[in-house]
Amino acid sequence: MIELDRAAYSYGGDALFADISLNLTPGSFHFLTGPSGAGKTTLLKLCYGALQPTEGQVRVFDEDIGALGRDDVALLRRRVGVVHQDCDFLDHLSVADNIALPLGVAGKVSSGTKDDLTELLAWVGLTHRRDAHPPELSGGERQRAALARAVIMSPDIVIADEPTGNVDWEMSQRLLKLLVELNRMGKTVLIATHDLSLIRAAKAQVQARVLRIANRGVQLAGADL
Amino acid sequence: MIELDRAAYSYGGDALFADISLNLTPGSFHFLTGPSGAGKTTLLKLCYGALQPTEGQVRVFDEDIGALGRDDVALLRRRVGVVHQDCDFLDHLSVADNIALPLGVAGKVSSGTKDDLTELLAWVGLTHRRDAHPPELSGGERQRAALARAVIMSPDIVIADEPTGNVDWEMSQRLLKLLVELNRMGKTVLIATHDLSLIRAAKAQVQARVLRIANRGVQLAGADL
Amino acid sequence: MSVFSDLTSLLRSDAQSVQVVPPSGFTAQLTIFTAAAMAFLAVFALALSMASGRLATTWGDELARSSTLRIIAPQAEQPALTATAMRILESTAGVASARPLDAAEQQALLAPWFGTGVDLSTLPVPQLIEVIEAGTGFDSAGLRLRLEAEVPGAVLDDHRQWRAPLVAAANRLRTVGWVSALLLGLSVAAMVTLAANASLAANARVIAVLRLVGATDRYIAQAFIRRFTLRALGGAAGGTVLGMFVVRMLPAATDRAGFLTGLGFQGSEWLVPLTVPLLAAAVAFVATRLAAQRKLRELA
Amino acid sequence: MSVFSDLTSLLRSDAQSVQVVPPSGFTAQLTIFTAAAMAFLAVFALALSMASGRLATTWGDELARSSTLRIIAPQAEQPALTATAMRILESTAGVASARPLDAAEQQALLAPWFGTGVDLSTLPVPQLIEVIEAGTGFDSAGLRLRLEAEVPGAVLDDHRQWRAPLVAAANRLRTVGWVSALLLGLSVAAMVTLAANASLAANARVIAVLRLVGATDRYIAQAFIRRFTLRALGGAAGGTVLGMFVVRMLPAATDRAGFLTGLGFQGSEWLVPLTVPLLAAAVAFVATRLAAQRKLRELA
Ligand SMILES: Nc1ncnc2c1ncn2[C@@H]1O[C@H](COP(=O)(O)OP(=O)(O)OP(=O)(O)O)[C@@H](O)[C@H]1O
Ligand SMILES: Nc1ncnc2c1ncn2[C@@H]1O[C@H](COP(=O)(O)OP(=O)(O)OP(=O)(O)O)[C@@H](O)[C@H]1O
Ligand SMILES: [Mg+2]
Ligand SMILES: [Mg+2]
Repeated sequence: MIELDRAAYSYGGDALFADISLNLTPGSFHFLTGPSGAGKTTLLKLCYGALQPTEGQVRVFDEDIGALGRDDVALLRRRVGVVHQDCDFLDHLSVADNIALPLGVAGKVSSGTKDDLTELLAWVGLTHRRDAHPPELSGGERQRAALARAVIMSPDIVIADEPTGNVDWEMSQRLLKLLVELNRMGKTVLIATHDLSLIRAAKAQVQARVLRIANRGVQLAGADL
Repeated sequence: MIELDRAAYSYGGDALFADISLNLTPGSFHFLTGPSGAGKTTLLKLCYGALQPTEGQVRVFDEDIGALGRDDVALLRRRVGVVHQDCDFLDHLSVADNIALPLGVAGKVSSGTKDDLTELLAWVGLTHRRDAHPPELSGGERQRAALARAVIMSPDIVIADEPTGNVDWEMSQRLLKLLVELNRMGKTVLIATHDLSLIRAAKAQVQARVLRIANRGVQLAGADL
Repeated sequence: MSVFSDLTSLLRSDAQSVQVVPPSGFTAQLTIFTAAAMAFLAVFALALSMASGRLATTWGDELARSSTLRIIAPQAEQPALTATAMRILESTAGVASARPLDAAEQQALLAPWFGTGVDLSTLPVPQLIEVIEAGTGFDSAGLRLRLEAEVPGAVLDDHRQWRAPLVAAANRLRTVGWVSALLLGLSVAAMVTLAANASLAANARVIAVLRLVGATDRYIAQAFIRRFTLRALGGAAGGTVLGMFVVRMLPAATDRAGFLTGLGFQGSEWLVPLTVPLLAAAVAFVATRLAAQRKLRELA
Repeated sequence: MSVFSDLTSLLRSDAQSVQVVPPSGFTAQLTIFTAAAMAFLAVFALALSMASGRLATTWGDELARSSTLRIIAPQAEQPALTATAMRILESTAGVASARPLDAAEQQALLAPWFGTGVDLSTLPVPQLIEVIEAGTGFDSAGLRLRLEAEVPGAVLDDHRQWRAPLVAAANRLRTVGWVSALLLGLSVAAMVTLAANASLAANARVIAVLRLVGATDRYIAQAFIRRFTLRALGGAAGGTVLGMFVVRMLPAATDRAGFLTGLGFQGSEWLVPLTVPLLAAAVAFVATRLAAQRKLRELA
């Protein structure tokens, strides 16, 4: 599903990481950890085509990210749900409209949309905030809305960057359950987080692998987690 | 230092919380917890004059927040260091300039500024990023820069909203140490967080009290934390 | 993205795509105001052009093309000299026609001097011949030489030397009018481009969000193009209507103060300013489209 | 925040306060372009005003105030009638002076008709009297009645009825010029206000950050005021210089095509357009200041 082939990335100076080869198979569940500033967000951006590797190759759905035009990237994004670390929304639209935005952009608004949306809002606990505008949300509410937006298109891949950084333990368990459920439906899930307890909780529910980014490379973290 | 006197706040509809009376004495260390959307950020905003209570009174430095003009609020802010949940910066200035901004705004740039800044950058581990621009920072780096900006004026009160939501365990311990040190110097510290392990770690170092916001009120959390 | 599909989507009311860009109050007002102001001025520039054009045509046709030949001689000799002069004029290249004025016409011309009751035949009044030039005109120096030889006392009063600079000035004024209208069009293009760029730059975050959820460049550009085109159309329509109204209110041309008060449109000329809003919209469409394409490439 | 302290801080180069607002490329270009375009047009409007003003003055003074009295009578009777007419004119209220033209002047006027070689004394040429009116002018109907009784054959040719509408038209044109200049000033104010508001709105996040770290309204407003004032000054200066250059390039006034080509400044009039940039800067200062105060209150 997502393959990195000797990929490297540099923001101009030294390479942040180099020579990374990875293969995330369809239906797999991965965590990405590492200290702040190690390059977790950067690696995720490579995986959904927001950045292109400075060396090597990244393939998503068997397509070389580096060879795609802007319109192709747009089409790829419709199959990849992304939760950004700083969850950005269209501030002039309601929460519900923001969550439904990927459907609108893809021209896929259908009769079932409203029900799906209602169910999803309940899942992330935002039913009472559906008509609010994003600037009126609390930090945790924004993260939940971003997750809802990422999954509404039922994408093949879900990529989330610190999706539980601002929510309490209970809520993080609930969000994890949503991601686990998506994984059970066959979606590929990739989550960057520094929350070790979240990883432990996940491991109890699915076969999750933990990738650790450090020293310009990625290692598979052992069973110690 | 900060007194809430039967304060209530509502964003138009039902009151988020009501009838809250609190007194944070000078030199005290407080945590504020509660589920996502309970009103932690809102309560903090009352404490630094970004919002005014819809009922009751909030006094900071013995001044009624509701009675202050805009210029008075500006002067008050210079004595209160704030870390916002969504750390905003001036994107066209360097990290170092952003951290030094409160000094510039207050017209307090002096010969010692540069040394202070260098020391502070080292503390939050951003020495190598000092000339970067905020959009080039990672999520955790932004939080650290925001904390540095909040404390550079050596304010009497430090208020931080989820200052460790995006950093790993090691870094959160380091940031906590900075806050504890400031508290030992006599500063009043108030931190909103959902990270219970951070609270536990703090309790080992200082006499910290934990306030829990739930059911439209604030309770002192027991020794179970 | 093809121009054609951009144009068609402009006409469809594609509410969804337009909604995703936040309504930007001030850039909107700025664009509308600019378009209105420019259209208002353009209407005046056009009125100036057309009035000057009419003036140039009038002077060019009626006056610049006519000259007067005066035959100053005792009454008795006049008929013979007039006949000779007519013969010479008829054989001169560039003279369309020549005609001796009759007594009544001459009397009318002299009335301010001698009143209407004077018998002209008692005065040594010269015979006047009206000469109308054709095509490129005649060679007045050559004509003068020939007349001098055969018709003593003939004075060729070549109005052209008086009128030519006036006609030239009117033509220049017409050019000034058209150039102004062109400059105003360019101003609209420049301002809409700048406003569209400002709007695109201000909405960089919005564009990033839209990209994140899989929006194509065309989808994003559409909203901006549609907006700025409609704003330019609306603003320019308002400005044009106002301009036409004010031009209409100007005092009508009279014989006496013809030029100064004749600033306006006549008959079908009133249709010309109506093209201003359409041109403004077209300019805005192209300007926004280019700006959006460039900016979206830049933000990629 | 007092106007005075805003003005002084405008002159100090307060680098720090200006830096904190990000350089906003397109709004800047838009403001500069607008100021330049408006200043350019304002220079033309002023040139139009001044030229029309000169024209109105010229016509008003020399022509509208003079009339001609023609005494049509046999040569022998003319001196007596002329003397009577002069007596009547001298006793008429509103007549400043009256003067019979001498033979040479009359001959010059008639030369186009009879050539220069004719002895006027052989012709029944009328005696002409030039009448210059004073103050509010004389009552031409009353004068005509009195002349009719005492000087048969006297014809009063009142130029005023020909010139008055021209003078009125010139005055109207001058008004159009001034009103245009005023409208352009208002446009600058409107556009700078809109641009400043757009800039303030686009920088809402910046303002929020500055407030968070303790910036006062004055500190924040300063950066915006300074920027927009300097942009308006710079843009208007450019537009004015260009406008003056173009006006200078227009063909100079000639006797023949006087009005049409006389669009321009003369002597000290050249100083007037130089005030345009200063006025634009002043307008921008006030507009930005008001916009900033309002917006900062709104964002509080
Ligand atoms: N646009 C950019 N230009 C230059 N450097 C950048 C840019 N974005 C990120 N960086 C730098 O690259 C490094 C890795 O950033 P990244 O955001 O990938 O870290 P991260 O692992 O996600 O950290 P965190 O846990 O704090 O979010 C950081 O040091 C960051 O400052
Ligand atoms: N400007 C606003 N207008 C309306 N409602 C708001 C506004 N800001 C916040 N709220 C609502 O008030 C409630 C409390 O928000 P607040 O940000 O204080 O929560 P919080 O305790 O900080 O949550 P979190 O842990 O998720 O950050 C939330 O339900 C939020 O949606
Ligand atoms: Mg990150
Ligand atoms: Mg919060």
